Amino acid sequence: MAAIPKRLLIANRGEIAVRVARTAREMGIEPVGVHAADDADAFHLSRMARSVDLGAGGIAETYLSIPRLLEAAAVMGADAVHPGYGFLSENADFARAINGAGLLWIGPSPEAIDSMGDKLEARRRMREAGVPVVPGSDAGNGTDLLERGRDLGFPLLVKASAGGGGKGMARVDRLEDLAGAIEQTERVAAAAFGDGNVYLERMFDRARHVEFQIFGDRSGSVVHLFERECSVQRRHQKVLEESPSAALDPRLREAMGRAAVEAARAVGYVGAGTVEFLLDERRNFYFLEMNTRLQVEHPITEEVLGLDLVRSQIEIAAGAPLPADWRGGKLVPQGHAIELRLYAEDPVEFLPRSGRIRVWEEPAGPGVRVDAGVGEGTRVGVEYDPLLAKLVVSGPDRGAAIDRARRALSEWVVLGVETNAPLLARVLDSEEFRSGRYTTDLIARLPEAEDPGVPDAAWIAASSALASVAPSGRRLERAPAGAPDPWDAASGWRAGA
Amino acid sequence: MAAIPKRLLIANRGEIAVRVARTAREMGIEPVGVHAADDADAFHLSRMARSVDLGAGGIAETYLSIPRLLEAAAVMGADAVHPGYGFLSENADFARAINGAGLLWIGPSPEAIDSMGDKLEARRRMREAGVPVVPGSDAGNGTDLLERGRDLGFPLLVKASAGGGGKGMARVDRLEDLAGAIEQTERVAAAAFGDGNVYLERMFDRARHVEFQIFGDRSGSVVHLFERECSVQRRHQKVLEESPSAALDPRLREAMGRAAVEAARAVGYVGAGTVEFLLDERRNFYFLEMNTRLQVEHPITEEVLGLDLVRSQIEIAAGAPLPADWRGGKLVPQGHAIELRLYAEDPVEFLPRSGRIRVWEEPAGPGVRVDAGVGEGTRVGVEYDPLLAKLVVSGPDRGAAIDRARRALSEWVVLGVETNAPLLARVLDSEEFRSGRYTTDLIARLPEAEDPGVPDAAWIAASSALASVAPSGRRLERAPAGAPDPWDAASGWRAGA
Amino acid sequence: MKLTSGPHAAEIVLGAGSATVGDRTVSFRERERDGEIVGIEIAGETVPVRVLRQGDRVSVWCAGRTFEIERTDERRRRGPDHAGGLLAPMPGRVRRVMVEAGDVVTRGQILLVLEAMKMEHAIRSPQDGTVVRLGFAEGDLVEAGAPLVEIAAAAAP
Amino acid sequence: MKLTSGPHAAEIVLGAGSATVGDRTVSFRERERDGEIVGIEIAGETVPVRVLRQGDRVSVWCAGRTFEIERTDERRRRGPDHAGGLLAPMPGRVRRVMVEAGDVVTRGQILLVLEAMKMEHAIRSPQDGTVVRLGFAEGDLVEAGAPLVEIAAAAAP
Repeated sequence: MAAIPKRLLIANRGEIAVRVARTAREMGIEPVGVHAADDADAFHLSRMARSVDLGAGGIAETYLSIPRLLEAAAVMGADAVHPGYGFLSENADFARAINGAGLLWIGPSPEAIDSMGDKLEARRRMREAGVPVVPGSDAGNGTDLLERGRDLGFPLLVKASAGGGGKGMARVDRLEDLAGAIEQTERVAAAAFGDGNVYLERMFDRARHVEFQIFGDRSGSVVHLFERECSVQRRHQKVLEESPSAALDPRLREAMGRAAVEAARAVGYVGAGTVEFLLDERRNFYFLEMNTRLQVEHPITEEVLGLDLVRSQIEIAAGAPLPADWRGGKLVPQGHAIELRLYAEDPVEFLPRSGRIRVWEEPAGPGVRVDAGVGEGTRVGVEYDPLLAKLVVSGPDRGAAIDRARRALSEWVVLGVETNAPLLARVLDSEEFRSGRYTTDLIARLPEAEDPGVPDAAWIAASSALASVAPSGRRLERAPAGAPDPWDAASGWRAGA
Repeated sequence: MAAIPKRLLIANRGEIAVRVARTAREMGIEPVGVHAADDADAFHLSRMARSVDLGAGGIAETYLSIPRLLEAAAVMGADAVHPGYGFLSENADFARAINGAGLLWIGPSPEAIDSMGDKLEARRRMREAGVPVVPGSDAGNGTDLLERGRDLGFPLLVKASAGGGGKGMARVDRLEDLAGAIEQTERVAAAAFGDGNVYLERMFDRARHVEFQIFGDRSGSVVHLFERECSVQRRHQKVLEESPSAALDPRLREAMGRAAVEAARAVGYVGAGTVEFLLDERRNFYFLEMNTRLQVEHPITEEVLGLDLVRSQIEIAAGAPLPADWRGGKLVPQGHAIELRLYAEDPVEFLPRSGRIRVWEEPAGPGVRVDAGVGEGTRVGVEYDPLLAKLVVSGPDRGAAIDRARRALSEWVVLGVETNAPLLARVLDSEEFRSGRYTTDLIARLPEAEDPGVPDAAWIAASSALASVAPSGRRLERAPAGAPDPWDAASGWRAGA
Repeated sequence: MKLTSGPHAAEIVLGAGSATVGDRTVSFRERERDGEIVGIEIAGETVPVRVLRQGDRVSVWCAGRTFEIERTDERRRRGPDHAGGLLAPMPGRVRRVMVEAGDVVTRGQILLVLEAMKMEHAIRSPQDGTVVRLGFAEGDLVEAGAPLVEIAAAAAP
Repeated sequence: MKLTSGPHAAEIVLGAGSATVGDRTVSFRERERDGEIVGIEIAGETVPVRVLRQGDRVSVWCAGRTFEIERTDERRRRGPDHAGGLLAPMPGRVRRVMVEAGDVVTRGQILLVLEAMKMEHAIRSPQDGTVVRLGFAEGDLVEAGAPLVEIAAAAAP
């Protein structure tokens, strides 16, 4: 086993950079960070030992720049790199560059990333391994695909081979629209991914997305760490996840878990990965895609199993075998966990919001974990992921976890930037979610939120704030760049007296 | 089973009031609070639906005033009262008054409180029930006690029968000092508790304090929920607790657990209670006292068992039986949990500190729970308990939990009031604590803290803050009472321009 | 004053120790912590709130929800405090600043250029007057509603 | 300036883009968030900090610890900003206030009475002068080091 690294460069920002830094510190590894020149006030810096400036420019020139990240790792003396999720986490070239520089890459092999990044290649590999895939086509020209589409039936999806995560796909409901959708998706895919290959997949209107966490080690052992239910989505983006899934019984869980392990084994997978399945109304499941990185929603797995997946990623990257107690049915999920994603967005139009968070008070207490990428004073820009924080609750059973999520959500004070908290509350309050019997169209089917009106206390507080003309009541300012000495003649104390 | 209450008056303040309110909300119960007139800005109000003013005066006229609390319950329309810990939580008269007013008392019967509140009575009851007690005396006059002291040997403790929790006791090392100590403790006890009875107990210099959580229901069933190791103390005040205890093996755990259940059964105990034992170097254990309320350190039990003890308190008070899965060995603690108590205190002299918390940023992330009674802007006064918050960490094993505690502690930003964080860090960093082999004298035996000096960044930050004379850089003030309209002619914007 | 929050509106009159909300009058008191409103006591019971004011808009956390409340009465539309204020129409980045404090400007003159949604937007003076203050420098990110430039009108203030 | 933190002391000189700590000079830059210092960049690497200044004392969270740092150079002892300031010697409650702003006081005159540790402590004027400002009213709780009364000296400031 290679040595555990001493200094870990975290090539990311936001909550995942903070998340990884925390585990690094617990392992005695120094977490060092990066930031774009105009992102030096970002929250994630506060959890790093030190951070270095990647220079000016947009995302492409900073968080997505392999040369600049390599330089940062060299400058900081890092001996390992964790990519987080998003950005370069599923970029095989980055993995190769890190390995090539003699640093430890905390992720799967470049080959595994490549074979799962190409969706058609992944489908082929899965079929060979005996893992069921969504009925669909191979790549083909327009005529072949039209033929195949007629056979598959509608609705179906036209998908870019290089796409993924809800990007590069189009829904088609009628044969007449198929040719146009194919052409358009090819054009978009060629422009966005540099690969115009598309294929068809049958579409399930009322299905679930259930994924399995898997881990492989260098000896070729692969295990799964149970499932995450990810069907609460809006526009193909996950909003809330839970574990266990109310849709699985022990038999189905075992079958899907076995398929997930086969999928990972088929590509010689080492490290943490996630196999996403579609589960239809008749409880058939199909391989959708494999994510070759840590998922946003990994904490719910940590909560029900009492594990730290980032620690395991680092240990396994350093050559450790899978822990002995992960095998032979010794791992048993305890209780229930739910993750809620808090996004900066307009609660009516669902568009990303920017602004500055002026008041930020996180929920806390029993069964509540918050993984946040922002704090008071943080500027939220439209240039980055609008995910502000994840609220992860656990309880002895699903009902207790839902009640806890509702309680925690009501404690969360975020002023200055609007969030999707009202949507999260509507999900938790809905009969359909509470019943456990829901599919990916849950949010579209939610009843209108009940509107209890504005409490008198809120009207009065607003009115009182608006009526005020007095200067701030604070005698001592917190801001060092702004703390006037109360006895200083130049300060506001006398000026205001 | 009586109905679950609809509105719960929480007759307390600080972190425990917040803690209880959280569970109430999760159960669909409205939490309502109280505050002293000059404590209206206290943090706990922010977690209540509404709070009522108990009027002017010190603690005796407010949080300890039974008539005022009864009136508050009536005004708010509460149908149940939770006393928290401290204040009136172990006051049988308060329990009687609440019951007498037709409200549900979330606690044990007044009789159980009384019999455990009188330490001599408790010792007698325990001996009858076959529970070993610390070798010592009954009550007696000076001559009897001197005689008995000679037999017991030194060091020993002179204890007030009405005392408890480290109060009303004196250590005696030599026979010549015994008479004086007896007289003095009698005098102090008569003044402080209105009961001058004292007795003697043998004292163990190198012992552990290990307590067991117990629960009883109205049918007479009693179970224990395993132990909490409470030996990290300073001046008989707990500083850090953990579960499981590294000192117990399965056999000893079972024997102590059985004794704890017998102790509770002997007084017909209903609800949550804690039986404290002293464990000597030869692994003999002795009953010390029983606390007839929720303990400060209850969260570590919640973490290792995945339970909510406040919820269970309320359900059992409403007449529910003990949950079926609490019996027959079905409850198995998972992993390890540690609680660290953050006190406002001078880190050198250990005296309580007052002041205003200007910056408060809690640790978070995996395995971290914070139960806080303060937030940014909170005034910390010497008139109340200096406990600011409890950091509760959990991990798969003791080592992981300690590493996590150390990480979380280093994230905690508290500026404006000094805390005991340096002491907590010294405990976590000490070889003796890490070994698990420690006794109640751990803190006295800690090596001096290593002093790594002041980092350049800290010197420069301080210097930069001191050099600044500019007004606050904030364009928009958060304080509503202080938010000048930036375009208002009367505001600081123009005045400063 | 008249306040609006989504589909809700109310007329609020604050008196000494009492407040009228629509046609109800209640006794009330502000509860402050370190200069910030943290509670509103109504009829002897304190309800926790958190409040952020930004110009004529107030965000209030109350009873587990957040309310965006705006002042919508006459004062807002013709009050002196907004006559010369030019607010950012959307979040974006200040690309160019064409004037300095003290400059005399004419109505319609471009004061600065804001980049938002990948496009440049010219911010023009709504009136003849003098630049009193610039809220941001080139390169700064601004939020929607942020005061960009203050103009003192050439005529009556 | 000269700074002290527990047993440690350092002489710090801040320049434009560089800082001298004792005999080491490093390039540095302040990193601010919303007007507060949140990082100190030294030689290209930003170290996170949180800072609270209260008069001549600064609390700094840095590298997982909190440092209480005090300015201890000459400016402090004879600077104009502290000449007339009377700080609370310990936390307590203001029991009685015997003077008002504008009152002429003489050295040794009792200005107010502070109750702390169950005892009353008289706070006396350190000099002849005029009361410029009272920091607290009767009944207020004060923290150790809080400015209680500001006195303008009768002679030279």
